[in-house]
Amino acid sequence: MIDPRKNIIKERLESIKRIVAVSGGKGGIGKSIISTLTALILKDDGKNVGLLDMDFTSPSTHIILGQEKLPFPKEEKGIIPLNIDGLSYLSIVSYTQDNPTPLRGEDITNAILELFAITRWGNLDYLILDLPPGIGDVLLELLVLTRKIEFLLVTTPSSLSWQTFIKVVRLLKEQNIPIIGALLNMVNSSTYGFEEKIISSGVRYLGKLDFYRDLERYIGKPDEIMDTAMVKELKDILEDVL
Amino acid sequence: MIDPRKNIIKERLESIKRIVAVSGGKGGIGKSIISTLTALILKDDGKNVGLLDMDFTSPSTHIILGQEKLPFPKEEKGIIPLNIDGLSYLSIVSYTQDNPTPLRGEDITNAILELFAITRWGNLDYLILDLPPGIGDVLLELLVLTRKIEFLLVTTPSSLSWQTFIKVVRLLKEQNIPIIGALLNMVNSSTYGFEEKIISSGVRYLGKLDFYRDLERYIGKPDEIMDTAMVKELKDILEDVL
Amino acid sequence: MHEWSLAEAVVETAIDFAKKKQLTKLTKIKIRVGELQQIEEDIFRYALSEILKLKGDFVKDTEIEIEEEEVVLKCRICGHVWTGKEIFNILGEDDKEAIHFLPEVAHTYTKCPSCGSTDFEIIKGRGLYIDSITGDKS
Amino acid sequence: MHEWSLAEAVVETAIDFAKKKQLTKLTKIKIRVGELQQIEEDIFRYALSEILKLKGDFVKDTEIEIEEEEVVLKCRICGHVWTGKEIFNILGEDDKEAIHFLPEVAHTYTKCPSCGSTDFEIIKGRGLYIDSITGDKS
Ligand SMILES: Nc1ncnc2c1ncn2[C@@H]1O[C@H](COP(=O)(O)OP(=O)(O)O)[C@@H](O)[C@H]1O
Ligand SMILES: Nc1ncnc2c1ncn2[C@@H]1O[C@H](COP(=O)(O)OP(=O)(O)O)[C@@H](O)[C@H]1O
Ligand SMILES: [Mg+2]
Ligand SMILES: [Mg+2]
Ligand SMILES: [Mg+2]
Ligand SMILES: [Mg+2]
Ligand code: NI
Ligand code: NI
Ligand SMILES: [Zn+2]
Ligand SMILES: [Zn+2]
Repeated sequence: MIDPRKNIIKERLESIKRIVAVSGGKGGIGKSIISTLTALILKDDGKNVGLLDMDFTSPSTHIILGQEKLPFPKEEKGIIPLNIDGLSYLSIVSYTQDNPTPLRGEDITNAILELFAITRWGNLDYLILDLPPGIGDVLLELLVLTRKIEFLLVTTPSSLSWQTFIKVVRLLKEQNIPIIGALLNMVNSSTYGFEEKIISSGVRYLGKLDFYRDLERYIGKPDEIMDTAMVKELKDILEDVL
Repeated sequence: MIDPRKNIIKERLESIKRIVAVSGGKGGIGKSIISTLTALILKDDGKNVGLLDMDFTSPSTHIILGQEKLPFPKEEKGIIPLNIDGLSYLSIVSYTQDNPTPLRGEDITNAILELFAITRWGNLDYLILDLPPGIGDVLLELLVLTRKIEFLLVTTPSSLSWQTFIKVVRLLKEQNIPIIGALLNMVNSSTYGFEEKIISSGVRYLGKLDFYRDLERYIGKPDEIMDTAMVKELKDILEDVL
Repeated sequence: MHEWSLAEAVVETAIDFAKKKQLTKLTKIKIRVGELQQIEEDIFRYALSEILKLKGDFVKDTEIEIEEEEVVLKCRICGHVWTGKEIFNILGEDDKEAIHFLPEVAHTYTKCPSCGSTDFEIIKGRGLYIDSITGDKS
Repeated sequence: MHEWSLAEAVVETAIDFAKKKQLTKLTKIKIRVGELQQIEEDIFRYALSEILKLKGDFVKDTEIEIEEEEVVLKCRICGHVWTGKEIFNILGEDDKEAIHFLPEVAHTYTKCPSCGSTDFEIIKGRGLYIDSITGDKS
């Protein structure tokens, strides 16, 4: 008994130049905001960009993009991602709307397999993956399904995020998965030495993003957010690496 | 083929008066800090309190309590929780230390079953459960194993946390699980109307905790943190409900 | 019509397998599809035959057998077991379409008829499998 | 000695079951324990017999059969399958003790001998099951 879906994934991802997964382990460190802004920045730079929201319990990227509801993607010999703000976009929200979707690990594994097998991304310069918190089924299954992937890591200057950050780093390094680098997010007054900690973990330190007290006002307004100081900071950080 | 472990759990929890799970769906909203402080506040009030860290990828409560490493709990006709700062305490960190522990959903389900079946909590007034983010295997399996449970929910004044908060509320209400109420955490200047949103979701609004810029300095110093304004705020909030 | 993408997966996998086993002709592919996904067999068969046509003599006259596996769900709270008809009869068209694309969102639209829980195991009837691949050896 | 708490679970479950089936005597409990957990059979047997003593005539002379199920792990990355001896020979005492308490932390201390991945499936040899409960009916 063979599951034929696994076999087609390589072909489905062939037309994508770089696949960048945004992770860091802990929840609430800014993975979703950073992955969405990264996608928008690259698109504004003229690139073909896809964004896949892989957080099935707390999908967030559609809210950042100002989409309360999402239609079904079109079917054309597979699934054709939505076009949201110029991004090739896919989220489970198209299928669940805002209903609770209590998935066990096994369900998550199956859902990811299905999504990767039937989605036709077409030619992309970048596919950005917004991962959920945790070192669980999503991250692990992703590494089962493809090795054509690089990680952009995020952490906050907190000992609580650090514990998980360092576990993710160890896991990825043990499996020789490329790490683009790490971004220190939500920096208030002090970085509490986390810059040095990142460097000594053997990961490239990309820079820091301040804590923006009024970020909430820009959630759902992608055009306005692109004019903020936060996006400017992020652009500078990403310039050299993406 | 019967799994005998499920059967003994009721007996294991019999000597506990109230089991309070701290959840809210999203990551990084303060579940771990609030569950730990809640346990300490109740203990300082003279209660017998247990704290179980159920976040297997990002265990945090031991760090808040200033424990870098945790010894094995003693064996005595089962597992006897550690005594940390006067709390009956248990975390996967005793068995994993700071190593990555990539668990799939199925592993998580099994681990929770095992922990609940072999742990002898003894007489407790409260057992506080620190849940991981997500509506996944931990939350779902907990509801499979026991209905002697109440939820203390947390959210932040952000549209991103709200989406998951409301899903957790719906899931719990549909299954008639008691919700003690919800706490709005990390409030900066504005609550952005989230007070009203909580109330209109049919959940008791318990109050708000400010965003404390220097909280990081108190992580790992449980004695000092108990003298902070944050703990005072939290005490006031919990007084009426726990 | 995402049946097409699944058909591609089946054909690619079968051909890969057959070539690895050094078959000279692929005579039959036996496929099992889970009922949960409500794959339209006509469309799926059409897609399979169109895709096979592009693959040359190796798959000329390849026979396709499709078997649907009934969905069986089991509630993790009360143990109740229920099946296909009970699930689909009460679903709206949009719910069915959502499940067609992503079978796991059944957890959003279906609940245990006995206790109302959405925490159930999909015992059978999910996914897509190749049961067997048959061919000629030279 | 957390074998004791598992023994309690077994006895409680077996008696519950037997009473539901209206047995008048519980003559045999057949137990399967996963090798992964490295349960000490002597201690487990001792605990079972001590706990049974407290339960009166109903379980007088109840026979206990314990079967150990071999651990089989399968790597989710490379498909490699490996078993008990290969796992335990290279573990330190503390690692073994951690796994004894919480079998799932095997994912912390064991990796695939072929590719180094810690993402493996525990195909067999985890957990504790009652295979059968036998008794007399009046
Ligand atoms: N640099 C920042 N300044 C202020 N708030 C931020 C910043 N980055 C993220 N946030 C906020 O923190 C919360 C968590 O961010 P989110 O992107 O959802 O994290 P994750 O995806 O890691 O859970 C959100 O409310 C978000 O608006
Ligand atoms: N009221 C608060 N003020 C300032 N920082 C807070 C507050 N509550 C939590 N934090 C910080 O936010 C981060 C996430 O908190 P944590 O308790 O780990 O959340 P969760 O358990 O929900 O993931 C931590 O770095 C914590 O120190
Ligand atoms: Mg997110
Ligand atoms: Mg726009
Ligand atoms: Mg936490
Ligand atoms: Mg102290
Ligand atoms: Ni279709
Ligand atoms: Ni023991
Ligand atoms: Zn049910
Ligand atoms: Zn391997």
